[in-house]
Amino acid sequence: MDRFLPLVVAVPLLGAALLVGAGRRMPRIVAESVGCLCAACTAGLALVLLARGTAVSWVGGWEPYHGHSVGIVLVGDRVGLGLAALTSLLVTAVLVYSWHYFDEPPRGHAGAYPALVLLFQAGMCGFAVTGDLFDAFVFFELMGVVGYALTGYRVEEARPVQGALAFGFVNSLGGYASLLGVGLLYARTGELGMAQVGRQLDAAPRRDALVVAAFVLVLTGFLVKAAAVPFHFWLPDAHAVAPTPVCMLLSGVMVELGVYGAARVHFTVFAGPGGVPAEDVRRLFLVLGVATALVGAAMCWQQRHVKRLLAFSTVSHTGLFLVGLAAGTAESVSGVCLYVLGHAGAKAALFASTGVLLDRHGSVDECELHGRGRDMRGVGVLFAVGAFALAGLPPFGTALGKALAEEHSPWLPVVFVLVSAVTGGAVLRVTAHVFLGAGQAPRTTQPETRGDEEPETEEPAWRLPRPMIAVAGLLLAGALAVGAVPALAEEVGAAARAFTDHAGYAAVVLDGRRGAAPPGPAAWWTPTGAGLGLLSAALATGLAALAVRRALPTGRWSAPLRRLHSGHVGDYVVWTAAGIGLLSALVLWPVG
Amino acid sequence: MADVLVVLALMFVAAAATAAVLNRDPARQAVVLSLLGLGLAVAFTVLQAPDVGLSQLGVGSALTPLMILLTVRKVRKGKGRGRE
Amino acid sequence: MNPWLGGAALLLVGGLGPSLWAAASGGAGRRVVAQNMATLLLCLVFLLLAQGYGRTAYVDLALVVAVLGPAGTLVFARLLLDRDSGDPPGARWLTPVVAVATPATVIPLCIVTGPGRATVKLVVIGLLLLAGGVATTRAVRRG
Amino acid sequence: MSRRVRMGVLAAGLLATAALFVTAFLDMPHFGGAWHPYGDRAVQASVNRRTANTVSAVNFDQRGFDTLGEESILFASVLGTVVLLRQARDERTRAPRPGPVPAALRRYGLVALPATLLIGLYVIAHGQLSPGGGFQGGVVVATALHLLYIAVDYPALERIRPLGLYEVGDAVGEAAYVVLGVAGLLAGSAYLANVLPFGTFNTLSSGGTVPLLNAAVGLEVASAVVVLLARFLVQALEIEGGDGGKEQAA
Amino acid sequence: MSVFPYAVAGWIFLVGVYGLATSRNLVHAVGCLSVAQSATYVLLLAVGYRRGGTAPVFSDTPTTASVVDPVVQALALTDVVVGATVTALLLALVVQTAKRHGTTDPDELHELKG
Repeated sequence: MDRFLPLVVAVPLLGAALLVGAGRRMPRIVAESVGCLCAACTAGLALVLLARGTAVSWVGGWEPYHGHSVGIVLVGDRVGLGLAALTSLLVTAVLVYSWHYFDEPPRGHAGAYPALVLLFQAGMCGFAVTGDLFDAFVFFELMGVVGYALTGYRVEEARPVQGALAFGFVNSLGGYASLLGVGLLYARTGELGMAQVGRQLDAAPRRDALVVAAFVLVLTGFLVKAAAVPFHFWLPDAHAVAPTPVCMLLSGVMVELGVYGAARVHFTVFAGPGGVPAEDVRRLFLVLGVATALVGAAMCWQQRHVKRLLAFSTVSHTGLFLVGLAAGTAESVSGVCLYVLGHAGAKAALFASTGVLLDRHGSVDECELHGRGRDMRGVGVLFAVGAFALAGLPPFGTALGKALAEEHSPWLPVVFVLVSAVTGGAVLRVTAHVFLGAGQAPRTTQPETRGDEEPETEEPAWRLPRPMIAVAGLLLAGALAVGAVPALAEEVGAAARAFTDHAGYAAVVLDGRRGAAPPGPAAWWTPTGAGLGLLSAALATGLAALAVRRALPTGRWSAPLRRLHSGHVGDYVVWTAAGIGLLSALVLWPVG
Repeated sequence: MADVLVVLALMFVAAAATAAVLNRDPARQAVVLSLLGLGLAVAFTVLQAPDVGLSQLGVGSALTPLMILLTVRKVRKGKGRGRE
Repeated sequence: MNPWLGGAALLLVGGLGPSLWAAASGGAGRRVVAQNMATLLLCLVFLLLAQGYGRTAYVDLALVVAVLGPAGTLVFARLLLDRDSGDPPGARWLTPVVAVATPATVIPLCIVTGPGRATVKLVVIGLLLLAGGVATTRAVRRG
Repeated sequence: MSRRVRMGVLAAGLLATAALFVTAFLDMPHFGGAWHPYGDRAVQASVNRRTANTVSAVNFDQRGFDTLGEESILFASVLGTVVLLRQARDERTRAPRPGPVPAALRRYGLVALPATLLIGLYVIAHGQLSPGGGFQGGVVVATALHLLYIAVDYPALERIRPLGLYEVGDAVGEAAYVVLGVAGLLAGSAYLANVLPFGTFNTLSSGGTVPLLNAAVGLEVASAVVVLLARFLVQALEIEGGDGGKEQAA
Repeated sequence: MSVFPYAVAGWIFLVGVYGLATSRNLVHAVGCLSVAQSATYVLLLAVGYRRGGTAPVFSDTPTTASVVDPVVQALALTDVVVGATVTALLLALVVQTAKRHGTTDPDELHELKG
């Protein structure tokens, strides 16, 4: 059964090839059905494999001989396969959501959009299950290339192409930095598989500048994808302008895959005695994570363009993921996994609801839409529930995840509560303004991105599009289930224990050792965690209420920060270069 | 002797890369980029990688310049009309 | 010390180096001429390297340059050169250089290789190079 | 950011990166060293499977999954370019005028085209023996067709370029690669396993599935590059208008 | 000599980043990105070089010959393809940017701020 693992990449690729090859003769409905079918089949396959436990597949049948192989290994451990399954489910949801979404497909290419989404799926699944550093780079680039094209999909408008360009430049540069790092590792270890590289590093531990440089460079690419400060600038530009269904994928899984890549490489390659000391990694993730969370939250609160607001909330939650990773314990990692699952559901649902707004009113601007959503009760409820999910109201998966991730340090809950409250509060504020017509229409004078977007859909819909709303509802239900099903949390706990086991990973991959996952305490709700979740939800409500009554100081304090988000590709590249320097400084920081 | 060739080829590549960045006009930069591609092909060959050299030649000698120049042409045409 | 590799190094320094300089400065015409010169010399460099390393397989590189090099120059000639800006500087040297350098490289190589398929390949490359050189010179000077 | 701040941050970032590079490079194994464990294993495996060009063996057999990803990137970027450079609603096409081309140049183009085409096919076919392969040869083949544009004229290129066919070729090449991989699964082995007889060393049919995968890549690359360049050519030579949004805004 | 090729790779990357950051024309920026990428080819091939080795292609040489590392060559080959495709896609985006914004100067793109 393990040998079917590569099919999670091959099936979507085949579907995409079919859609392009036969796209000219294919009616739109057939093309969209084929897309959904391929995505759903892949999701099914991933789930079946996931149920069986860890799958290791040497592509081409190049099984290792004395621990050495010339082939590429795909490792579907529970975290990797879980992400592949999440990706596939979300892709299926997105394809259903965007049924007849765009007004006209490119002439003669009815299948182009579903084909691109399937390629995106293949890239993400491949990245999630690969156990080889160079192969990870290849799928990283596949994700990137499709991401740029999907972001710029609406070429008739000015903003999408600009956002896609920023996305393209920064991500490609990050990818090349990663590849340089892979080259350094290859020079030192003579291997490319993650498990093999890790073993070689440990065989003769030499914690020198080469290892540090490789770590920093490899991480640069993944952190660019994960939009960690100061690599995050491209994200709001791309997410604000990409078609809404694409945003669901970008924010829901692609960014998280960047975090996954960083964590995967850290645990499999650098966590041993020959890698980078744990306290250095901890410092790196902690500083970067806190900075990302705070910058994202501050920027999120200031937005009136709803998609951009959601994009910045993704940045800030990514920061929290990184903070969760910093501890490096199985428990905190299982918290991050649950958090990612819950966040994917909540964020995708919020984007989906925003898409309904855009479909109806041709705008995603909080000020313009003031009170115009009064007749869309259902969407308003979805928005509010999504906001509470972001804020971490128990029993959403986000709340359980945060509770598990924040427990390893006394002051971290402050950051978690604050960031959750601000990002959730911003969405609640939008809900109150748009769907309740509360307060007065807000006005600002700062230079900023307004939300006067062109509608993306066929024609202004007079009846609420049922499939779109159903998808949003289902996604929220999923986010709720993550925090409400004890069996899932147990499984995630086991997955995280295997994920953080540096030597165990190499043993599974190279020695074919398939022991049961090491037993550990089952992670579940604690009174503190639930209490903090309730607290941040209450704070979010309070913040939103204050904002609606204009009882908060104006956003002048944030002007310098906002000016840094200049939309200028050159600036973003400058920050990327500075970020490489920052990462090296954080890793090499003299302790004590 | 082999090392001398490697050094020469890599020096050529470094010089071409620098020149490609410093030539700010995209059409003229395309010429330098094409020379960078040729230089890389030589460097790959002296590093005993003719396979990579061949693909660099295929991409760098005609394909990339053609794409860049067509882009420049389209972009200039658009600008010219904008001014009218 | 291998004279073939020495020749390649010489061509690299004395031929491709100045071409880079010319291609990176000055007007469009001068740059295209330099690019053309560089591709022609590059083909010879590959032939010399193949001989110097004793690897006939490397001759394929020269074969590909012999057709793609002129194609690249024609791209520049078509899309970069101004039609009425006259003869670019240095263009009149193109044909003589090709006419002298190609036989000067190919003929000794043929002699060393001896009759056989490899020699036929060398002759084909030489002919393609000459034809390409003449055609690109025409294209560059058509103004 | 103001220009000065930008240059300052850039200088700091570049200096730090340079320092990182320098310290790392000083710890690298010396250039040209003899220790290449993976490379030695790859050579051994390639010879065992009778593929003379080890690089092709690595590309299509040992690390064939990378190449699957690589071809998918190419496939995706061609599809992306087709989508991005589509004719927008506010644009119209215009038939391009053929430009004057000297007769000598035209003759060269007509001679060089078949020669280049042959060389490209030769490079594809000998991928598992001598330097070259599907990608390199595919690019040469596609460039050969475009000699018609650069040496003759654009309408001549359009006549031999039924784009739909090339788009299908692109998809068929990609699909063939994926399906050849599945064949390994069906034969009871792993995905992309080399399940065909390996043949005789240094002949055209050696290497098992390597020549087949190579041919699939050649087909895909040649078609993909033609489609890619076609989008750019159509944009540069045929499509007009398209700043409608800008004009309305002004 | 033992680090010179690596240093060249580092230099190319830095020069490419510099050009990308200071570029005033998006087409030029795409060119600079491909320059930065060349660094990865040079580094990979330099890492795989073996002094006295020849190309790992045995059509015209005995299989006992000392050869350089074929794996990095396969990686570089993949990398070249990636570079070309990314260039194409970014150029397509530049074409559309020029159409919709009427400029290719990143300093004049004002749509996404704050």
